[in-house]
Amino acid sequence: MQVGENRTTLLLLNAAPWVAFLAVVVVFGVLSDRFLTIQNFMNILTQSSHIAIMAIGITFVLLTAGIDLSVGAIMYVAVAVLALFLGGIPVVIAFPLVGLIGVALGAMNGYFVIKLRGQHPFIVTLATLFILRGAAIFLTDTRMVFVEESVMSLGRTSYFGVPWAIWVFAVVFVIAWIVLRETPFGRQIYAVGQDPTAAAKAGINVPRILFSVYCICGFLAAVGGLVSIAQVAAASSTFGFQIEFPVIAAAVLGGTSLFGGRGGVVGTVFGAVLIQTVQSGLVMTNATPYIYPLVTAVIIFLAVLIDGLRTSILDTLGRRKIRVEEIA
Amino acid sequence: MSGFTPRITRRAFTIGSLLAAGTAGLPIMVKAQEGKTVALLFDSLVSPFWVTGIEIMREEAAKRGWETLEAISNFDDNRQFEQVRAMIEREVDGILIIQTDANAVIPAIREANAAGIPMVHFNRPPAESDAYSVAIQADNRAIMRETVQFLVDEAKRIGGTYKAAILIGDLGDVNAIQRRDGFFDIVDQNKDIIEVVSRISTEWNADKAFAGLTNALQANPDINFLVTSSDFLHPQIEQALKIAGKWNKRGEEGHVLFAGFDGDEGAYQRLLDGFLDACGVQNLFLEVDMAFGAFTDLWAGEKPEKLLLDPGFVITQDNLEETRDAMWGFSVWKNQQG
Amino acid sequence: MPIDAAETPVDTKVEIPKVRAFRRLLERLILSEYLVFYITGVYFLIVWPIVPEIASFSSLRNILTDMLPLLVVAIGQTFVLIVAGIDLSVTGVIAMASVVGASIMTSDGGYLQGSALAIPVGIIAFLVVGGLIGGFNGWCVTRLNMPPIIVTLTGMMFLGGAAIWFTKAHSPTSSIAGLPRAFVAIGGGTFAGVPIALFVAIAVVVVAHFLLSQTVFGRWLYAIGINPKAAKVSGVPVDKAILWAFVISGVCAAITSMLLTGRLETGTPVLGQRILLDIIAAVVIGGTSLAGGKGKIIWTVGGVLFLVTIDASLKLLGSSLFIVFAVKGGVILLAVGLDAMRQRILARGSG
Amino acid sequence: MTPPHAGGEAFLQARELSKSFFGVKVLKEVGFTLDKGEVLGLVGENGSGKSTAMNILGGIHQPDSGQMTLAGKPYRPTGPKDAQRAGLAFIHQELNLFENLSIEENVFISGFPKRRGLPLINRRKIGKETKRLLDLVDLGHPPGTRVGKLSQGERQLVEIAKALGFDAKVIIFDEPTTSLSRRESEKLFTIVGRLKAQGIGVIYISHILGDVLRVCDSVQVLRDGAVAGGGPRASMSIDKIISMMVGRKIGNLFPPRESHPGEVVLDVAGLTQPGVVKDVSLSLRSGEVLGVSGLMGAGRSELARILFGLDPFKSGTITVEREPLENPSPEICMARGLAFLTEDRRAEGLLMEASIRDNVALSSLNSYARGLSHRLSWPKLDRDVAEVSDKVKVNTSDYIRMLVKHLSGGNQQKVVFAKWLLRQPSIFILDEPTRGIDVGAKLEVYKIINQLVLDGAAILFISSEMEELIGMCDRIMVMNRGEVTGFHERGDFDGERILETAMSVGLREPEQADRKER
Repeated sequence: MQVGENRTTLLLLNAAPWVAFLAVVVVFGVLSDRFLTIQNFMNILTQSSHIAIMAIGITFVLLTAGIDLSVGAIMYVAVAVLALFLGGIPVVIAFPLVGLIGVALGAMNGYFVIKLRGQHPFIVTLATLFILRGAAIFLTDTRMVFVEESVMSLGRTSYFGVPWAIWVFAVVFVIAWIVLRETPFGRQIYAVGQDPTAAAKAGINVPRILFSVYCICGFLAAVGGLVSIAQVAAASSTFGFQIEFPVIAAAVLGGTSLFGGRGGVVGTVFGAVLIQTVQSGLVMTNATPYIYPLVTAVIIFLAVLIDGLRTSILDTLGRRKIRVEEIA
Repeated sequence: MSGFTPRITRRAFTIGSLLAAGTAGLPIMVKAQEGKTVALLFDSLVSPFWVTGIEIMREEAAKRGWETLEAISNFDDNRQFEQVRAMIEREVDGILIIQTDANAVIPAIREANAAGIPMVHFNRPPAESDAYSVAIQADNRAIMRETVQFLVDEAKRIGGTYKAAILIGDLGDVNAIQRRDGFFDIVDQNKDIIEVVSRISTEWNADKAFAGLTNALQANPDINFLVTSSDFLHPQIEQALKIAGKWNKRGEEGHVLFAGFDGDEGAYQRLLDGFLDACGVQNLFLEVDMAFGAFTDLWAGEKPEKLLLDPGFVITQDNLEETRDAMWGFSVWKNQQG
Repeated sequence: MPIDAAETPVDTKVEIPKVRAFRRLLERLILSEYLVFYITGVYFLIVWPIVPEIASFSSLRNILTDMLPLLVVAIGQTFVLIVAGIDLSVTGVIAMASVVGASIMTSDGGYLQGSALAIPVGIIAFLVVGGLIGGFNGWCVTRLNMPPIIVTLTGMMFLGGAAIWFTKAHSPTSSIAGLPRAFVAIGGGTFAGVPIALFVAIAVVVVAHFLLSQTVFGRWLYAIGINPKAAKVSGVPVDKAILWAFVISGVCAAITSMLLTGRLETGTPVLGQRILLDIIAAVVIGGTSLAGGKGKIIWTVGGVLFLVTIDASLKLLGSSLFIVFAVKGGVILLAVGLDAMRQRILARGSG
Repeated sequence: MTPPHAGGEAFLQARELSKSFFGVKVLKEVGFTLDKGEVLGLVGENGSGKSTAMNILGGIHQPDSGQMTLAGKPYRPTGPKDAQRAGLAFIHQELNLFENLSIEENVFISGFPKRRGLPLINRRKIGKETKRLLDLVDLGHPPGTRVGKLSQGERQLVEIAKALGFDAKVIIFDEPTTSLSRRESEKLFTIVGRLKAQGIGVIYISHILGDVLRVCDSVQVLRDGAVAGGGPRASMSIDKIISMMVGRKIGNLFPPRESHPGEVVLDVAGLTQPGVVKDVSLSLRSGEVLGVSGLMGAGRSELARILFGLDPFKSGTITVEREPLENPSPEICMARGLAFLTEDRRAEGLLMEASIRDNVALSSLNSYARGLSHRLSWPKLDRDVAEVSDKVKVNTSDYIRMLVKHLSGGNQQKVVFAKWLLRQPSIFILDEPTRGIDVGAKLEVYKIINQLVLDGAAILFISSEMEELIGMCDRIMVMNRGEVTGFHERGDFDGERILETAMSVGLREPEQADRKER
């Protein structure tokens, strides 16, 4: 009987994000007649694209039960380098270089995470977060940096009526989806997250997988920086500051577990869009801007609460199942 | 735009690296020379106003044979308090400070008073208190009034009704509040033709300004009267207006009446190109001069007023040629042009 | 060992004991509880010739007073880390307590403006805000089984925003000034030439040290940090103890908030927003483990001393912000690395 | 000592394998042989050396001495992968599957075939191959099904399919049916028969003797790390196997004790928690040792946890010294005089990273606290800790600095005893108190228990070792599938009958098994 109740609760908890999304759309739709327009939807997608891209990166890390707090700092370093050193270089060369910087910084995280195993990635990436912010401030001297017109024009470009940022977002999403679902690497990430010991027994090179996911996360943080800077044109010393919160929130909201092994990029994208939808709705309904962080914090809190309940119910269900049959 | 961006980047970097190298060696240089030493305590260098400000200060100090020590607090009040104490510790002759919070700076002033070291607030006055220091500030409200008045006159000249938006700064910053008030002083007198449809709170954050303006344009696509409380937000405004298809020159179809504040090099460029109609200019040269003058007075034992105002001026499409030499952004722009 | 012997030529035989002795000394140093004090001492001696001012009386006094607010909040953090938790919401507590406390005491329209009760009620408000938030964190962790990192992370975000909001509702500016003189003295005043904050901090250190080393509660915390399951089976009230650890952390953050608010004579919602890394770093550098079960107040005192000494030297050197950031990040990595090294040496020793 | 097929060139041969852990010899010159298409049953009590022998075979441990040959060639695996390459699959009781992945992904996780020229998984190929393997084990699920959705028995079949996937020549099953329903077990037996027909050698480890006799061609019995006997199925019977398992030396190890049971101190009536225990009733007297026997998963440890307030129960009553025990929690239970020695010393019994003193003192701290601040009185505490530790003979003098993790298993267990003794409880629940400790330490533990009983304590003694129960207990309660299936009085002890009651699954067809499975 109790098992049945738990299953229903689980179903509800699983559906919670979707129900929340629907509620948000309906509420803001009623409050603002401009909210439910294609243009606004496009706007929400564009504005959430850099968060979504970075959240996809962090999804890889979370799937291995890790965390990366340094994404905002990587984003800032990448953009600072683009603005300060790659000024005259055509975008087709400059962007890959920036991506490479992201990979390199991610590799640094990965190296420390592997080398200092037993220490939570949380503290490791907290340290690199500050080192990299320091590096970015060194490069920019806390000044605002500007990017080339050629970069900014990308922020205004649309292909087939769809803004450039959404295209980038879509490409990243599709590739990430394929990598996680259809490549040996992707499936091994899930295996490592579920049970690293068992994964090692199955012959998976666990350190290599860990290293790779931090590289991917670093790369996508840099890409997120590019998408963001192409829109806002200039980066001040607060660029990417504390962006790790909405980024992690998006992934967790989308059902990716902080304990590894569960989740995926579809949910992450959904989470990112949900957060931006709420923000956009708050703007449209003229809510005071000081309420934004409060709303975001509450959303993350609820997401984690739901994740925790879901995990513990899954545990009970699993345990009970074994027990029932053991006895039967 | 594309003409000068690479240059400013390279220049910024050179200065940055020189600064970084320089600060490391500074303490030793200070020892080597006699003369006055002044501490420059900034809370950040986020906008060109501050960057140019610190550069003018360095030049001016060098001219007077003073040494400078610099520190940036990154918006941390407690850190700035500790920096003040460290500077007192280093026995500087004067402290120029740009604080983040008008109230939280008071204890620092008291410490300086107790140590007998003059303190001058640059561009942001402290809250009222019994502690003594001198503040230099632009007459924000008056300058903003004059600037918006020009824009309103333009609107009347062209005719029709207007939907207005203003980008407001951090509400904790007196300057931001004064500029906002200056804006409303004028538009409220002209409610018949101007309706304020959007007040965008930027908290002096470029990303927030961009997102806010984009959303405002989304909600009110017919905005055609725009004022920003600081010129450092121009790149974001340009980008947002371009996306909305509203970045047009004066006289062109769909031009948005547009005014700025500060008077930086980007503002000059946009005035020149005809995108910007008017700009309220803080007279940075004058302000630095006033600040350093205050130090000299204080050292001489005089007691200047607690608040000294920079009257500023407005540069418009009508007086561009005559007034531009007094605009600090123009001299930066000129240097960039080579 | 046998490999060493085989590869080392015979004539350097004399060298080996020396090298070994050096290595053993190094290992003993790394394993020492008070490593951070030695490092601080060495660092101080290195910096001294470069900036002689650092050894002046007033500079040392500055180091001492600068470290007090950080020390108090770091002590609270030590309790949470010992039970294998973490409390990131402390910066939020500092901000929130600051504006709530100030809103009661301020002479510009405070709730108890001018009343004799203003200061006592204000101080209680600080502590209640800290205790309640800590209690909520602890409740989420023990009852809702949420990971401490996320609970307190969202707490930090929420409180940061809420503090600004609260300020807007109570003040036309971005902060709340006009605090009573007697209160301000807690942060900036002196008694018999000694900063009052020092008395407060010493009281916190003594009580915390006593709690951890002399009481049943302290034993419980360590037991929970080492093995919560075994602690539970042994009759330790695990949930209750964890809850109290978070409450202590919240209250300590509130005391820090009092010191800072008094110091700046202003209740401001951005107070302490940028010292989170310093707090965690100070505790971890001292030797308290993030994995739980290990930590001492004296270690945290050492960690804070080290961090503030570095900070003071960087300030006197006129270093730019980036150096401060990079050095602190590097110091945290160093601490984490040292801890990893300790584990390795110990594992080797026992194996 | 003589393998069943001595002298012949069997497919897999092991000779005189020995292995010690921390100085304790757990395997003493054990040998066996396995032919192609043969099913060898391996039985013995816990600690008899079965798992060690199989871990050596599977490459997890290396033997101290002895040889193995596989297909005529020397076989000395250095790790699990090595054993797997040689054609040996080990299906552990705890399955090595990733619940979050699909069946096909689990089968190929170590090496996915890729699509030509692309880094993508060749889904069609792994799907087809997995389907083929699943057909071999009669599992009807599509290859893309998530393993998390499968029942325990189905997961086991996936493990077998995985083994077949890499052409295993020998498959070792470790307690494969403990977590299976009857129907699933039946299916497993069919599959084992099929493997046999394909010429695959199977080693089948189980407690359930009925199953062993049913599927195995020959049986080998281990006791105390040595071969106690064995032979072809035809020559074996359950009685015979049990007597080999239990041995003939009961009594030698167990110090004699007079028994004078007193008042009932713990009374349990109708204790039920769905899926865990059902309608358990028992009464325990002071000065009495009540043994609890049963297979793994019979609900013994679960019962102990409920009694100590660690797990919830739905209905029934617990009465301690005539007062009902309501809403039990460890703290309340301890206050009422209960003590609980857990089954897993490392995970739940001790603070491995703490000193002996900290461990011993942990449960009694409150009685050494003074005043409002609960300040500890260290000198008194240290004195009492030393006294009680000496009493149980913990072999060290430095109680304050010695970390528990550096102690031997036996000493660690004594520390746990000392921890509880310091509280002077009247009721002890001991869950496998001698697991994993050597014979000498066992004897000392028995002495401690006897002393406790003489002092009037009541003891609930859970053990998987029949000898121990028979040697130590006044009564033995047998549990099976969460229910009490019988009580045996001391004069009436018969190891074989007790085992029969405990293992009834293997002997009788339980009526409700299939009903419950739904």
